[in-house]
Amino acid sequence: MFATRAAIRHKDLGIWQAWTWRDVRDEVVAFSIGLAELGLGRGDRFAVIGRNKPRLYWAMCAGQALGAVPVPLYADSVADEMAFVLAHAEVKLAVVEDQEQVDKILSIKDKLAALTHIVYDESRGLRDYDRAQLTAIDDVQRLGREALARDATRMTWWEAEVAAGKGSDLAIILYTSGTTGRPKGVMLSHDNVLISARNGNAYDRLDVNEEVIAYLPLAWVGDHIFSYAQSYDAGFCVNCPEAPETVVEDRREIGTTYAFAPPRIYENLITVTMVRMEDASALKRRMFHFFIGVARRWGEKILNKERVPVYARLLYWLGELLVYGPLKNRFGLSRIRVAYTAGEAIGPEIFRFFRALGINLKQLYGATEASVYITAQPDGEIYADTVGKPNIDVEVKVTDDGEVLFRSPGVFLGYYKDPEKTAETKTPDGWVRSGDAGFFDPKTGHLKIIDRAKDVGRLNDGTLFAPKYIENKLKFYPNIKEAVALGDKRDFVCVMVNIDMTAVGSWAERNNVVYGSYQELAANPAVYDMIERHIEEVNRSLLLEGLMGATQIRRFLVLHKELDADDGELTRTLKVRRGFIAERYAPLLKALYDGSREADIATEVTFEDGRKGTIAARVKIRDIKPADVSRVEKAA
Amino acid sequence: MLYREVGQFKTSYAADQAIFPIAQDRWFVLALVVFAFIGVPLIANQYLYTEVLIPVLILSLAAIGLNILTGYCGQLSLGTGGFMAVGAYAAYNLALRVPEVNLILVFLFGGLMATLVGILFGLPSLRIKGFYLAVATLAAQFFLEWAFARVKWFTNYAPSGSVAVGQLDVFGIPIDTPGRHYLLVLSIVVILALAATNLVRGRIGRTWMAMRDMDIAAEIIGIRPLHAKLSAFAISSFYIGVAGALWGFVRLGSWEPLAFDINRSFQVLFMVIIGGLGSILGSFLGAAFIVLTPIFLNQLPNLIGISLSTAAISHIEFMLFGALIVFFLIVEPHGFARLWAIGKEKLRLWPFPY
Amino acid sequence: MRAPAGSAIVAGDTLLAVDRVSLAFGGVRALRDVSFDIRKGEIRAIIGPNGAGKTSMLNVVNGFYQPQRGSITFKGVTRAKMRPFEAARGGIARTFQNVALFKGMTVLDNIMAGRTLKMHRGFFWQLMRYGPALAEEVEHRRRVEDIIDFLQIPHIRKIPVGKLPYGLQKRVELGRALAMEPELLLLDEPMAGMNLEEKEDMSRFVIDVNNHYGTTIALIEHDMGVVMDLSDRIVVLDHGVKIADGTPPEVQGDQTVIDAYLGVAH
Amino acid sequence: MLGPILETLIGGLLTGILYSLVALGFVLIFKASGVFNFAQGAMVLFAALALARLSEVMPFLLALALSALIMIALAYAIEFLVLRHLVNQEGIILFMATLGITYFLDGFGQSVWGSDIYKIRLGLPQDPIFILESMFPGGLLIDPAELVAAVICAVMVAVLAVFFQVTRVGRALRAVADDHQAAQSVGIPLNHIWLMVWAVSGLVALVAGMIWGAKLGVQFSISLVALKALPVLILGGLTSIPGAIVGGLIIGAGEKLAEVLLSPVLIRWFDLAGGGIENWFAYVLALVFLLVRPQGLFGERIIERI
Repeated sequence: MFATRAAIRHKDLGIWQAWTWRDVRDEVVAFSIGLAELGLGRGDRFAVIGRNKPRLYWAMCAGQALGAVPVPLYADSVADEMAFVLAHAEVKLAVVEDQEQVDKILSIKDKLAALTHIVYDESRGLRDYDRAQLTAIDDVQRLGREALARDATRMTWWEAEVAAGKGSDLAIILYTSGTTGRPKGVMLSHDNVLISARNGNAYDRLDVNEEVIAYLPLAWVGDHIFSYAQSYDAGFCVNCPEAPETVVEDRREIGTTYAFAPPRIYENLITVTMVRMEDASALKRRMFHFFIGVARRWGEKILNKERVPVYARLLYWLGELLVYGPLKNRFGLSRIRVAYTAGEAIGPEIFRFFRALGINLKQLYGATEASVYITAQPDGEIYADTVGKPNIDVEVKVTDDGEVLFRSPGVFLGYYKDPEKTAETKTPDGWVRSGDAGFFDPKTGHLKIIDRAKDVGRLNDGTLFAPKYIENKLKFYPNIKEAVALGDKRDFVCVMVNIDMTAVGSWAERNNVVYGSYQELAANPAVYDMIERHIEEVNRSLLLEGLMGATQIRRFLVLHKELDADDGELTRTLKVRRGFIAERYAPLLKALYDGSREADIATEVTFEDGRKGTIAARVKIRDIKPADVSRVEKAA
Repeated sequence: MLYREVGQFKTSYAADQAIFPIAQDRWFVLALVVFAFIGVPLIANQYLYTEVLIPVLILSLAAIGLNILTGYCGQLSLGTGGFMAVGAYAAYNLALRVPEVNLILVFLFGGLMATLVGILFGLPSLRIKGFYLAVATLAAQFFLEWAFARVKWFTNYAPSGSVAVGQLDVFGIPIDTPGRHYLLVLSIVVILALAATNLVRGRIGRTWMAMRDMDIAAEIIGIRPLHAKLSAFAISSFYIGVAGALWGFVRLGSWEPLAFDINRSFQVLFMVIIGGLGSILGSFLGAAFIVLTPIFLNQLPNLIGISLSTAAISHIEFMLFGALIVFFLIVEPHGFARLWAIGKEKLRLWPFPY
Repeated sequence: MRAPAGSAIVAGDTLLAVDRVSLAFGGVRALRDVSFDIRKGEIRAIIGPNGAGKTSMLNVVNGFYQPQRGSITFKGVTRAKMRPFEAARGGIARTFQNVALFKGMTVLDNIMAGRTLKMHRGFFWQLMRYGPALAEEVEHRRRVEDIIDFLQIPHIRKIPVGKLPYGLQKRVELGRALAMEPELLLLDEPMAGMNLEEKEDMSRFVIDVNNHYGTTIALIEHDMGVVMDLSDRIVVLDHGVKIADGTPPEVQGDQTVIDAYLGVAH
Repeated sequence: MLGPILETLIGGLLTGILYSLVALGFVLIFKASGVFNFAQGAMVLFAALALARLSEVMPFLLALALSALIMIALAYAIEFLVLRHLVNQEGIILFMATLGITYFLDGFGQSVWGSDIYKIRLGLPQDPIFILESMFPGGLLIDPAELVAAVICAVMVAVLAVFFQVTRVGRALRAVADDHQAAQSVGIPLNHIWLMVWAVSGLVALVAGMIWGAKLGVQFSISLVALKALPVLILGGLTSIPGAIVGGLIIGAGEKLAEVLLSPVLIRWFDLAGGGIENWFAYVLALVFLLVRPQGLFGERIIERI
């Protein structure tokens, strides 16, 4: 019924190439039958690797039509990371974006017995490759079209194949990098995906008129639901950016109405904003901060339709004209109806910042095992520190030891080829352990997540210690990119900090601090002072919140290198792998707690091109005087 | 900050390469044109028409012409006045000798004659460059000035040497009031300006700019210097010629060669430089500035309430004008067009500085 | 033998033959009896110490300089004298040692300018920028976008080239040359003044151009490593004289070449 | 018939020398700073006005000295207020700036010194001299004032030549003309050098103004006549001092002869209202000449580096 509406756009060759739903159907049919010609059939697994491109989305659909199971992978993961997943999933065929991915797969080909074909989108540079197992998507589709031309029954056959698929069938396997150990293949059925998508659409009344930008990894369940399943259910248009570095402009051009992103993306927006405003003329800067102040004071109230004095509305209106509007315009968020932050807890200040601008940013608590949706915040009931109420058809309960359990139509079938793990997480009656610690807030009835269940620890004196809570507070400062808080089974709390190159870099330029590398900058005493000030503020706010007051930060250091997914310190979704880091930087930890002023550390690093090297450094450590109540009272 | 570009995306190259890709600009310009055609006639008075609007429009046209040559193709010319004269006298003679010809055709004829002369005097540009060329174009200026002063035929043997045109009318509509003069000029200018914008955005415009920016590189991508330069001379002269004809017919009514002397050339050159080389918009801004400044300076003494002899005033006018030019060149050598562009960029990036 | 221009020349045939070319400015003899050939589809390198006459050689080939003696045969047509734009029409494109872009124009316009020869819509269509003229403009924009995509510079499409870093400018210049769809592409030190990464990129582009578009390439380059990897055959000039000609290994082994580079007195 | 022609020729040559004098001013500045100084004509007028008015109230030599100071001051003002703010702008911008200066000077000069016609009395012998009476009946008439003028110009040129060849500054100027780095190496800051040349050409303008004023009387038209120096320039080459001299002579003689010989013909053919072709002849002559030799008589050859 939306046949003539744009289903998907891709900014390619300088303009937005669009395909209507009818076009998409034709493309997919041809593609699908072409794949069948290549021998892909029901139950086969096939990999999908690359950035967000229409044809890769079609690949998934084309495969699923045949009853085959797509296995999307993170495009930027290095060859041997892929090797495990591809081998484990026994993929028969791989649909990839370009030469880069082809090369990766060829380099690990001998590990992949099942692999018969590689299908690629961009032919560039592949001219001289051995064609035997290499086919262009164009050619696959031609195969399909020829087959259709040859005998008409092909079409009926294909439709039969589609019909043969049952809701309970396996639809997709999403490998979650997980914060520890090997990736696990989460199996989702068509029902899981579709029902969740439909409920999600219903929950936020998303319809055919939405516009979304697809720029998050295909392998992330979020992208699969938000910019694949939900689009197919509601019929709205998905837009693929031209290149990673143009996402912001592309978002601005399209004007997305529905957005979703891990907190990091939002943090980044704020960092950029703050850094740029630093360079603005004094007058403009003052105006900016004044109106941001106004927004922080009244913005949320207005957004939540609360009663506010007239002058406030007036000021806010002025701010909208001078600051918020233009700002949203620059972000490309002017038309946002619903924006979710998902995947990880977001710093309250960050969250409020966007709310204050009038962007309907909401928290969503989800999991791959749940086909995303567990809880989300209904419009008008927004709290910075909760993740909202259970979504439609979702049941949530909290065990005595504080772990959150959920049950819903979206609950996964199991981990692929891993019954034990499945048993560990999924009870026979369909409840799934989220691995997160949380509780229902009596005031609001919303769920609150403190931290990963296993990360929540206690100091030796028995006080509760939630590292992520502290880390998020630190990470709100534009200068701090990443923070790792330690304290479980220790006497006090210490943090390891990653400075933000963009922010601190430009700060350095303005204050003509010379530096040659991240390492140099990180070791700079002036930088240490700056970070120290931030931490003292955090301590104060911790103290004011009472509950966490006892877990103030006593010592900190600035890491000599940026935490990097290529080194396994972050997951592909860029979550901190605390455990791994703890062993990797053992010498630093030791130093932090034995009271020494500095420590030597040598770490192995992997560069983009896969080469390995070592960085050695002597890292300084500083003590922080904990905030005491009297001082804070004064400050407050 | 006025620019809210969210949701403006291009699905075709045609749209992406439109004159005003940004919706806000489109609306603004559209509104401006509508206002010029409908709003202005409602409010303007005689003085505004004859002393401000009409001169600005006609000289903008001349400025566009010179800008094509100097701004886009990089060939400096001081002969503008001469080419305007060609346009004016050619038009005069056609109207005189073939009275039944439509006024529009008369203007076009003026332009075409100027084109021919322009090509003729453009030929040297193939051998000589920069200031040498500039001075060479002075030859055109002085020769033409002289020719129209001395060759009686051109002035139809008028003893005074000055010529006058009678009652104007287009398609039977008499163009007798300043208001109608204005509308006539406006229509012609709008059309020609649009054409110019199209030219400079297309293949021809690129060949010109290529010549300007680096003639060697231009040649290796297959551009013939001859074609590029002469076409620039031709088209530039056409615009200037039409402007000349309009100046004579509409602004002056009766004139003598002095109306198109070297100072006219400089005046237009100023407009181009102050407005901004290589910008059609700049041509308009420059023209407005150069026409309005003297008017303003002229009022200045009265405004600050001191009485001076007319001579003194004109001298002071000269001084201030010269000073202004220098000042402006120091402040923004790339002219109003650049200022405009910068301002616009700031508004688009607002509140960010970059 | 005067084959008609554009007669089908298949890979391996001689595309361009330089025959005993001598060039002198006043007293200075830039080239002395230099002869060599470029075969269709190959990457031909011209190397030599500074002042060896490499650039002069390119300038002779695409018509900036007229040799006093000797002749150039391109696509079977031998000619004594021709202007650069004639060379362009013949299908010879080139880039310069010190980037020669149109500074005032955007990346897009620079590359579009490279299409000039392929665009034919007349003046009056251009005036209206409507119908055929617009269609043509769009069609060529489309082709230019392919090049932009090929060179991976979509993000700078609308930026004036003057504002770009040197490395990117070189890339754009290559783009402009490609836009001409040349049969012979002359590259004058495409990697001069680039850092390692940029050099790698550029080398990859050169190779891709060669096998993706099948363009014959003649390049001057100082970085020996690059030259040896890229080129099929190498001409070595020294003080305007050809001192060696052959495959990379041959040239590398050649004693006179080694001497020339070590600067042994002549 | 030959007599009058010779007369005109000599007359032309003598006027030509005046052109050269103005042209010299241009050349000096262009050579040193690459500025195409359109204001040269205005400077001539300004100088002439100053001299004329001052000499009314004080002894001539004092007036001359004072005017000289004024011109130097002017040069300084121009360098200080305009040029140094426009360093390394393109030529055309600087050219426009000098146009602005022209307007300013014209206005300024006339509002300071007045705008009537003034006399400069050099006390030159007024009554004409006749030479070669043996050869031509009645001999050839020569205006001694022009002779004197010629002599003065000759001296000027000589002085400048020496100045350029011998003095340190002179050499520096030549260096600058070649390239600005070189100038630094000579150890003289660029703007000093510019100041210098503007001062010098200011003085040249003064001399030109003086002679011209003496000849035609000081009036606004002088600044226009000064335009004549332009064809002289391109004929001689923008950067060549001898070029300016020779060019001046050619133009001067050329246009006078043309007026005498060509005008009647043209008038007859095209039925003109009077001749006055010297208004453009100089330019067309120069133009035609350029087509043959684009860089002018003595100008340096422009070789395009690829």
